[in-house]
This record gives sequence, structure tokens and C-alpha cells, in this order.
Amino acid sequence: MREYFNNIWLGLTTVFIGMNVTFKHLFKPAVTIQYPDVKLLLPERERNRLYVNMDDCIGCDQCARACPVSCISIETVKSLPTDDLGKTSNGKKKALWLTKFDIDIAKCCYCQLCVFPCPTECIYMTDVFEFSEYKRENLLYSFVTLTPDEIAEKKNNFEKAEAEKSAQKAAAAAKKAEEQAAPKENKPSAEKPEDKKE
Amino acid sequence: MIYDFLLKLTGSEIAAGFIQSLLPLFVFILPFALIAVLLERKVSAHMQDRLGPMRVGYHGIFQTVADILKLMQKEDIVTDNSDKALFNIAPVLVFTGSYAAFAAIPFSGAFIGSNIDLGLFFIVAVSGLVVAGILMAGWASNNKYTLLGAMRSAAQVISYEIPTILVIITIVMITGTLNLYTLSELQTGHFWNWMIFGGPSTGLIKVAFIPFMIIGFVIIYISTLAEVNRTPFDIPEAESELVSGYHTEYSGMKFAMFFLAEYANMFAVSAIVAAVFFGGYQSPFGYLGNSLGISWFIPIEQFFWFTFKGIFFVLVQMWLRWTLPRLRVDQLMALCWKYLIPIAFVNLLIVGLITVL
Amino acid sequence: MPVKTEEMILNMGPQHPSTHGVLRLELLLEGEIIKGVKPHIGYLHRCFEKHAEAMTYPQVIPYVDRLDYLSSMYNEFGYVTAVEKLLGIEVPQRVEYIRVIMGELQRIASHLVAIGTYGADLGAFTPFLFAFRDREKILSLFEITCGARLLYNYIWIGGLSHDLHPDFVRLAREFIPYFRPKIKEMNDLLSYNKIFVERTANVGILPPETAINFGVSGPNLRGSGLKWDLRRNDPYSVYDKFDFNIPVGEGRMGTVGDCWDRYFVRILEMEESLKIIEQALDQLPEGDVTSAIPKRVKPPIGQVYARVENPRGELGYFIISDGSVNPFRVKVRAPSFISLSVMDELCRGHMIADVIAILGSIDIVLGEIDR
Amino acid sequence: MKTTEEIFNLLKEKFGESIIEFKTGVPVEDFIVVNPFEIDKVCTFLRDTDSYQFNNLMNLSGVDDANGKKITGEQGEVKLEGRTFSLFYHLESMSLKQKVTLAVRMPGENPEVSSVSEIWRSADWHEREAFDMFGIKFLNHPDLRRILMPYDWEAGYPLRKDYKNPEFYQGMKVPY
Repeated sequence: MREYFNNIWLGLTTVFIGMNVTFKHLFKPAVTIQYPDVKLLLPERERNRLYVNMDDCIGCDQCARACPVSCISIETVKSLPTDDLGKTSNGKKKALWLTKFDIDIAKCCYCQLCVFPCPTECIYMTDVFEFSEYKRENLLYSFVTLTPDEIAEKKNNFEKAEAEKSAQKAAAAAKKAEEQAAPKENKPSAEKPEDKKE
Repeated sequence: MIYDFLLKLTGSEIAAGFIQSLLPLFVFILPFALIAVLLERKVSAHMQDRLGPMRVGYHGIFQTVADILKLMQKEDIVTDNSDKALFNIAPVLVFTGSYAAFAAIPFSGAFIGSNIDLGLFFIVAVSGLVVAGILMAGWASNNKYTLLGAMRSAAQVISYEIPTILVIITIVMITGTLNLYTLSELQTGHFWNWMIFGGPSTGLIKVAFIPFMIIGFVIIYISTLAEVNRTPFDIPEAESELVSGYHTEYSGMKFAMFFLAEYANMFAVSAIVAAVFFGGYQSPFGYLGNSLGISWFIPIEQFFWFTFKGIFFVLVQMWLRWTLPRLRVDQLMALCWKYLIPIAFVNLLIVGLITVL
Repeated sequence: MPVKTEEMILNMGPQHPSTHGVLRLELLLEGEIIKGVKPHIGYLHRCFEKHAEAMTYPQVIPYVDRLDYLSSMYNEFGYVTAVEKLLGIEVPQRVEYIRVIMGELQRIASHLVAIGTYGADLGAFTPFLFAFRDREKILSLFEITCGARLLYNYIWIGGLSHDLHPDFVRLAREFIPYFRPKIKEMNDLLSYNKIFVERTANVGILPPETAINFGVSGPNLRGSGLKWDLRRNDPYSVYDKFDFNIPVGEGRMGTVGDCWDRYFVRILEMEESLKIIEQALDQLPEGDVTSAIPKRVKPPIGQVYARVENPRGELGYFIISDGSVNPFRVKVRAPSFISLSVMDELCRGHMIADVIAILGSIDIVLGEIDR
Repeated sequence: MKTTEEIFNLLKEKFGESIIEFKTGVPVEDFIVVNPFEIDKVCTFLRDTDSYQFNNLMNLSGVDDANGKKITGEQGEVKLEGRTFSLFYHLESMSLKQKVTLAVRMPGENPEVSSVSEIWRSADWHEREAFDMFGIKFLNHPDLRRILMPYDWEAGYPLRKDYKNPEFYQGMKVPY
């Protein structure tokens, strides 16, 4: 019998306690925002769409190798010794023509693993997060600055040079070309300090 | 009064009756449903620290209109193996049940659909149609979830009618009438004449009534809440268990019918509670029309007070819904049979004794 | 004439509002009474273990995030604990402290989801949104630290991807007094509510012996009244430096080991996590968080089983290395996977509505079960 | 607290030939190799004896050892001869706070092992997973079905190192 009345008592009081809580919240300001009109200020480390600054890219392929989902694909063509590709912003000499730098952003998992190994800090994550598309193909971003004609030309040049090289078999020329062409691949990134244990 | 006016206007009893019977639908139920749906969303949103619909119109006031337009455009899906005839009748029946209840509800002294002597009885009885509709919907959809929902609903609505009726009997015992108009007129004057404060009786008896009237009010509020399948008694729909119960397979306008019926029902039961315990359309402080000497203003005031009370109880229903979890089906039955009915019965007995004294 | 009854099979899921993902439960019913439950899983199978064999050790971390997407930080924590054990490297103290802070914040966030969705499962929608409101605060803390809200890739082998944001300590300290009253509010609104208690007390009782035999761990095991917490019983990282209680189920509202106990252990654990965060913020040492990150993760041939106390229980990683840069085998001992296997035992004799209550109380994440 | 070596010696005394080997020196973990058909007896003993009380099976994982010799058959099909599968059992005693790792080795052609799901119910799903992923048959398992893969997956056991994705599954192209 006591339990019976206790049940009624608890049933009523706890309901009223709960109603009190919700009633108080009726007059509290909302915590939500009106999204497309109001936007949150994103923190500086925000990790959203990838962007590649092609002026600085040396085509070292390290980001593509770090990517766990293989969404970056890079193709390069060696430049001729006569070509001048300029320098990156941190003073590295570019030696490769980038004929393909595609990021399939639909595959990207925003893990940021590609950002850290980059020797010139040219690939980074921006705070752009509204880039939905109706077609999946539109999410395949191509960052190459060369036009298709130029790419064909560079490829052609390289093949010609190769052909010349093999024709001449000039050891000295080949050596020189190689020296310039060798990408500075294995240079450790600035972000990742040397491991002391190794 | 409105009927007389319409009769004069049209000169035909049939036309007048027809127009009058449509009045609550167009003047009341549809606008009310529009407002109540929005209100529900807004109330819930603000309770949860959100804003709710904000896009359509100022603070989303036209959201429901947009929703209805959307529902109308929707494809009417009838599943292959359903019982087509029943499937199509069910939403109509459910809506009819809740619409019919409005016939006997006194919106104001001048406007009562049908001033029948068995008003209260009629409302309780005609609500039973809803059960038939729900059972039909659940069966015809040919889906295990809908069937379970329908079975639960039938069991629930039928069980909870008993405490409702017991409380109504308590009131009838004091007032001696089932006519809602007379009942409302009995509670005229100021708010201390309302049934919850002992009604028109006087002296010590009036004081003695008050606690039992409050108990009666709580019981009838809980059981009518259960009758309209609102949280915490929404187990027939039980979104998280039965997907959405008996109307899982409905879409488009048929779904809208169920939805409309739910909101119409919410108001209907709130109206009963208001009429029985809170003076119906009577103002708590007397009428402006009386003091100003404008007699036609009184029915309008009465309409205002009635809607105000009705909507207040609807709001409390919403408030409860967004606060409480849902009961389990056996606990629901236990609450009805072990708590509400015995207490209502004892209440009836005591009130009866007091009346005799 | 005897009434002929038939058993009914009800498919709950894979599309169902409260199966917490794509889980299919095959319920054998007699009326509304459960005669048996057969979980069918695998709808979210993403071949984590096969993928991991093709990845290098650091590349596995983003995949690990996606196992239990509600406690990514802790998944990373467990994985790096295992790999570091295999490599035999020591990480700086600051890294350990930050990992603990992140892990405990993640535990609160994860428990908030568990509690909130549990309320929603039982029909109370408001606590759900309250819980998510507070969880957002924690996710914002993560966001300023590493830029992501859900899948962090923050804890790396030997270190962390970023040091703490300069504002982090201040914001985390502000969060603690903000959050404490919210727990009380949740108790008022949900925990002690009579209807909620009725729905959860004496439902789905899991006796401790059964729990151990089934390998159930974490809050579910503690809900059964067993004081077993890997942070205390098998300490890893710097957990031995903090003072905190291990809440266990006491059967306050019904029997020990019922749904309410499992639920309430989570509420109490949030408070303990706050305590740990407070202490860790006080003791936080200075240092470089990236100094111990190996340039090339190439563990020696060997194997390791390392486990941590995930918000859902014992999260174990069994890693075999064949000496190359790719793991030879990564097996995840997912706590939800084990918890789900108890369903049949817990549900028998209860009603359909109780299946939801029980499923919510064991707090599963399908991403982890199906891997 | 007993070390794995002590447990090995004690088990060796008790079970003799069923306890095959004690592996140590592998970084981090030592383990005991047990005969696959005796594993259930050993486990029952380890669970029920007072001095062990291994009441918790933390983890059970199958491993494809990938150690066979490649032999090209007459029709050009590649067969691995002498390959083995392993199972690792990580046991823990919650009362005595000790751990031990057991392992069994099975031949690649017909990997069979006694089930321990009667001893620890947690092994039930772990074993189903090992069956699903490696095709290891557990004798006396109550309900040995696939668990993560579709029940009608016919392309083999995905975590085997020589697994190849099928072209089609139910008319759907698999490598999308």
C-alpha cells in the first residue's frame, strides 16, 4: 500500500520536476544559429577542402603516398635543362613539369596526412566546407596550371630529349640531366622532426 | 443563434444545418490544426534551446501551409498487398470520429453545433469511431508494425474511456445534466463557480468538493491524454519502437488526415476538460459586453475564452510531450486499471456521499 | 476450444528509428513477448581489417577513427598504445596528458550521445537535444585543437598532430563548471523521472557472472556491479596519476545490472571524467608533442595485444607485425561487438518496447561492430 | 600472478603432448601453442582451476600466417602448400589479474579447431568472425554462420592473404 501511494507521489512530483526544467528552457535563448544566413567563425586549424598552391608544388609525390585513400594522383614530366620553372616560395628549385595533379575530393577523408610531409607547404586544408555538387565528376579537382597543349608539348619535349639522349648516348649530358631532374624527394618535411630513436 | 441567423439568411433548414455543421471545420479545426502544428514545433523547439521553423514567413508562421502543400503534392502510395478498401476508408473514419465530436462542443453561448441533451455522452461515444478507424488502418496496411500499433491503440483507447466516464459521472452527479450547454451555463459568473472550485454549490459542501474535483480533473486530463495517443501515452505510434505505428504505410493527404485528426482530437479533449471543469466558454471575470452594454459582444468574448482555455490545455499537452518519456504498453494498462480507475471510483463514491449530505 | 496461437517473427531494422544504425534484429514474438532475438550484423562492414593490411601504420589511424565514430579519440588512443608498445617507444609526458584530456572529453561526448539517444529511444526527445547541445561544446574544443569535429586523426604514433591550441586550456576550464549543472538537469529531466525509471528499472538484468562470461566490459559491466575499469585495473598512459572513482551499478531503482544502472553509471562516469580533466589540466606539463614521432614506423617482427578503456568498454587491438611498414594483421576487439552478443540473453521474456530500452542501454555503435 | 612461462610449465605437466610449444622472445608478447583439438580442455582447465581463474576471454583472433610454399598446379592454378592458420586466445583472470596468450596452429587445407564458445560465451561471435574471415571451422560451435559478410557470400574468406574479390555478387559488380 505504501508503495502504491509512493508510486503516485513519485509519478506526480518527478513529472513536475521535469516540466519545470523544460519550462525554464522555454525562455532561454536558442543555441542554434540560422545556418546559411549566419555562419560560425571557423577556427584557424579548420580542416576542410584541400587546396594546392601550384606555384610552390615541386611534384615530389609525397602527399599522394601519404594519402590513405589514394585520392591524390600526380604525374610529372622531367623538364629539359633549358627550361626555367622558377623557384618555390621557400627557395626550392622546381625540376618537374606537373602534367597531372588531381584530387578526387569525393574520396578525401580529411585526415590531413598529406599536409605534413609536403616540403614546400603547398598543399593545405582550407576552411571552405560548402562545395557539394550534383555530379560526382565535378568533385574531381584538377590543379594543373598547364593547358593540355602545353602538357603535350612538355611530354613531347621530354620524349625528344630522351630520344636525343639515347641517340647521342652522351654520358655527360645524361648525367647533367639527371642531376637536375632528381627531385628532392626524400627531404624530410618541416613539420616532422627527425626521430631521435632511429 | 447562429442557426437562426443562417436560417433567416438562406431560408432553408437543410442549407442552414449544412452550413452550420461545416462551420467548425472551416472556422475552427483547419485553422486550429495549422496553428497547433506550428505551435507544437515552436514550443518544442524553444524547450530544447532551438528556434524551430524560421524560413517560411516571419518566424516560420507559414510553415504548416507549406507542409500541407507538400503533403498534397505527394504521391499517394498504397502498398500492393494492403486491403485497399479498408486502407482508404480508415483515415476518413478517423477524421470523422474526431470531427463529429465537435458537433456537441459549445464554443460559445451562441454557437453550439447541436445542443443535444446527451452532449457529453455523445462525445465520448463518437470518439469510439476513431478506434475503429485505427484498427482498420493497422489491419489494412498489412504490416506487422501497424498491426501492433493498432492493437495497442484499441486496447488503450477502450481502457482509458473508463476513467474518463467515471469522472464525467462524478460531475453529472453534482450537476444532474449531460448537456454541455447547460453544464457551461451552470458555471456562469466568476471563476469560483467553475466545477474545479466546487461548481455552483455553496457553503461547506463547495469547500469539501474542491480536493476531489482536483483529483477528478487530474484523472480526466491523464485519461483524455491517453485517448488521443499523445506522449507519454503515444505507444500506438511509438516512433522508436513501431516506426510510427498504425500510420506507417500512409503518405500524402491520407497521412495528413491522421495528422489533422490528432490535432482536432487534442482540442476536442481539451475542450471537454475545459467545459466540464473550467466553466466552458464562461469568462473568469465577467464580461466586457455586460459592463459596456453591448450584448452581441458577449458571444465573441465567450468564444475567445473557450479557445483560450482549450489552447491552454493543448499547450500543456505539448509541454508534457516534450518533457516525458513514453510508457510501456503493460505499464500503460497498469496505470489505467490499477491507479486511475480505482481512484476515480473512490472519488466518485466520496463525491456521491458529499452530494447526499 | 483452445485458442490457436502462433509465433510471429518481427524484423526490426536494418531501417528502424532506434537500432542505432543499420542493425537488424530478428525478434521471435509471442504477442508482444520476446521469445528470442537474433542480431544480424554486417550491414556496415567496411573491411577495416583487410584495409589495414594494405596501409602503413600511420595511415591506419584515419581508418581507426571511423570504427567507433562517436569516440574516435579513444580509438586512436588505443591504436597508438598498441603500436607504441610494439615499437617500444616512450612518449613525452605532455603527450600522455593531452591524450588523457582528449580521451576523457571524448568519453563525456560519447556518453552524452548514449544518454541522449537512450532518452530518445524511450520517447523523451528533449534530453536528446540537450545532450547534443553540450556535446557540441566538446566537439568545438576538438575542432580548435585539430580542425576536425568527429574524425580527428589527432593522436599519432609517438605524439600528436598538433599541440594544444593556446585557448584550449582556458576553454576546457570554462567547460567544466558549465557542464556540471547540466548533469543535474539531465537527472531531473530524465534519470529520476518516474516513467523513465519504470521503463528501465528491472529490465534487461545482466548478472555479473553472465557479463564476465560474455566478455561484456565498460559501463555495461560496471552497471552489473563489478568494479572493473582498465584505467584503474590495468593502467595505461598516465591514468595512475589521477584520483577518480569507479561508479558501479547499485540497483538503486531496481535490481543490480538493469538498464537503469547501466544508464546511471554513464551519468556518474561523466562526472568522474570531469574530475580527471580538471586534474590533468592542473598537472599539464610543458614540452614538445611531436618530438617522439618516428619518421618511419617499422616495428620489429612480433605481436601485441593492447587494450584501453573506451567509452563503450574494453577496446583491444591485436597487431601482428612482419617487420614491414604495413601491419600484417590488425584485429579489433570491439566492445560493442561483444555487448551486442548479449542481446538474446537480456531480451528473453521482455516486451518489444524493452528491446529498445535494452539495446539503448548497452550503447552500441554499429561502425565498431561491423568494422 | 604467474608468468606465461610458469603457466606453460604447469600446463605441460598436466596436458603433456597437447601443449606444443612456448614462444618467447617475440617482442612484447609470449604465447603458448596448443593442439587445436585439445584447446577446449586446456581452456576449461584454465578457467575452472582456482590458481588460474581465467574467466575472461579478452580476444580471439584468427590469423593467416601466409607462410606456405607456392606450387603451380597442372592447370596453372596456384596452391599454397604447408600454409597454416593460427588462432590467438587472449585470456585474462579478472580476480587474479593475470593474463596469458594461447595460440593454435591449423593446416591450411582443412583448418579445424575445437570451439571454446561453451567455456566463454564471448567466444561465440569471435569464432563466427574467424570462420567468416578465414574459413576456420570450429567443431561443436552452436551456430557457425557468417557474421559480417553476407550469408550467401561464395567468393571465399576475405582475410586470407590469397583472397581475390569476385567479379560479381548477386549480379552486382563488386569492384565498383
